[in-house]
Amino acid sequence: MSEDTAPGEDAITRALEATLFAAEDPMTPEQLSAHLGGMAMGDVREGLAALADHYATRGVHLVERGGRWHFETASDLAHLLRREKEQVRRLSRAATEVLAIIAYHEPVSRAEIESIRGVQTSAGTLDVLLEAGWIRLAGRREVPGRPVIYATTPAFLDHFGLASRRDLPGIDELRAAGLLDPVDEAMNAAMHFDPDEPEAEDAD
Amino acid sequence: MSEDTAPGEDAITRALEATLFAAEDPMTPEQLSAHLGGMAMGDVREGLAALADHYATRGVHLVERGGRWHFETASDLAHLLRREKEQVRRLSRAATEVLAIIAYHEPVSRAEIESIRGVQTSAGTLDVLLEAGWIRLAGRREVPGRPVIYATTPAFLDHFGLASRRDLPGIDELRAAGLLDPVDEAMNAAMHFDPDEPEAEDAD
Amino acid sequence: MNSADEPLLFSGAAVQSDDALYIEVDGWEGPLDLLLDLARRQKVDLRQISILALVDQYLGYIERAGAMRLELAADYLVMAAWLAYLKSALLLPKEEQEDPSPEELALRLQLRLQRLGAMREAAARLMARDRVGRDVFLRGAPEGLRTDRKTLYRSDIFALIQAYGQVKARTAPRIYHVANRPVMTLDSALERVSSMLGVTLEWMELRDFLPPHASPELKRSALASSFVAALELTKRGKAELEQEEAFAPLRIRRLRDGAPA
Repeated sequence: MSEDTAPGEDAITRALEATLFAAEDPMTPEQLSAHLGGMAMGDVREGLAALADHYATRGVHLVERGGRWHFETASDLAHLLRREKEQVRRLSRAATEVLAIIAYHEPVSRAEIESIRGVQTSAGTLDVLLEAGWIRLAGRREVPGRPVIYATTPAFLDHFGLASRRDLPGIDELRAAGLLDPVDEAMNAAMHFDPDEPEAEDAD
Repeated sequence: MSEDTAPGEDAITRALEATLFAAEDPMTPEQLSAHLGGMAMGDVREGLAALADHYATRGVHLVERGGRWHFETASDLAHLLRREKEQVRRLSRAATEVLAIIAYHEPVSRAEIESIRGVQTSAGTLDVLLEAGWIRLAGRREVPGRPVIYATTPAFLDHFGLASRRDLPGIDELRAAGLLDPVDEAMNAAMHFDPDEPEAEDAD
Repeated sequence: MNSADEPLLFSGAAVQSDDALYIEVDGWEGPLDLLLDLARRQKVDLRQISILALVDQYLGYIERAGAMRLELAADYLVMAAWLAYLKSALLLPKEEQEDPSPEELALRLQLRLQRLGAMREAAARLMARDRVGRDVFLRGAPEGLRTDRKTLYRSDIFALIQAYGQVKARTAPRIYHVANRPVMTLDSALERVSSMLGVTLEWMELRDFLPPHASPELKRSALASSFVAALELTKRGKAELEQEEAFAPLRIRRLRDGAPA
């Protein structure tokens, strides 16, 4: 950022900076605007961009996660801060896998999770993720039995430092490789002789 | 702050910045040094001075209080931490009635208000009027039970554009304005036995 | 096989906790998990994996576990049986194959392994990200934002005096006017009909008994009262009534004292 627009002298960025520093939770531009007495959304966005730019090289960064903004320490300083601050819950392998499946496939039912993992999912596993605030019930799938479906939350994006689900590691490659499609769909695509879809191989 | 020692590029200030940001309590330079793997005290002090300098014009300041350092909202922006949001609401019908009775009859007790209104008055209604600043407690009536009596305030006169309570229209003026007509007069007019309307039965 | 000397709880169906989910034999989570691990040991892309080699490894593993008298979970055994079937089908000549073909079954297994493998990798990458509270930290002691809501009430003088007017109107003593309606009582009708009947012995129409210059309202009342009076006189044996048909004029005449007609 150029020195002639130093945000330190700018009332808008100062207000945004103070508000986000003081906030206990990440804030959307809309929340910021409302808190700052209806600051114009354009000003909020510009101010956020200027601030994020200013902090990019500092020990504290301003980041956007799922549309909400917050300050956090620079990740390259983790080693300095981690010492007394191991606050992260350790997830079981099952919970880790279930979380990944939900994140990459959402919304997804328990049966769909189980069909990928090949084992039953204990209720406790989903509970742990629900309790952590990383997944939520996202309604029901309109199929027989109307199973509950799960999706991730903004807190999930926050925790894993994702601006959005599009930032999930490797999600584009997985999608391109068809690895996020159900097995049945992949079978149809792979077995070129599917009688119902004579054009299937052209679709590849 | 001189540009050639930009703290953003300085490992020491970045570490101090992140540590103080994440700290739950203000920290002494000694604590910072210990936390940062025995960073030289001179470096800590210099770094703190540089940081304080950098933040001096921003929305957040790095300040020392009793030998301990912490970030806090710039004092000129303290109002952002606790915002007052004003919400304008129209006075409810019940509250308007009670206010009118107080204005016309002050000072009056709650029992008197109720006997004039013909319905019970909830404590909440009087609270609303007290909160609005339009009525006040005007002592107690020297009768058994010594009930609290209410009267209007100057703010009441202000809000309603009255120079004094004498400006309130009298009963005769209200009657002339049709404001004392029974609400259900229209119903009577529609009734068939009205002696002034002998033709009414033809309407059957 | 770290805990061969203690009985292992292998129940594919009984899944109470994450621990129970773990298959204790080297910590696999179910037969698919074991298969994935074996496949990974082939050190080739899961898309190139030899299902036949994989099946052999799995069956070999289950056999070894059996030899060590390890109790195997039912789902491991079910998978073993299914894989044994798949293997034999894959080895059979093509023309004897049933539907679905073993190739199809093998492909399905391969696709499942790919998906599980992909998710396991994704999970690992996810967990390796800079995580809040582990790699990056939020402000330790944020001041917190507070919004105090304050209600400002609004009203106006018209609303005020209108409300007062309505209170007064609602609670003011009310005077009700009861209209003095012109009626002919039954008593006066009886008297009137009796006296008029006394004049003649001829049939008379009931309508002729009505007061000639009465208002329409009084006429209706008089008609009703006179009708009831006529019935009453008939009942007392002082008169008789006659009507030729429904809604025809009702006629009445006096009975000679006590004598039936």
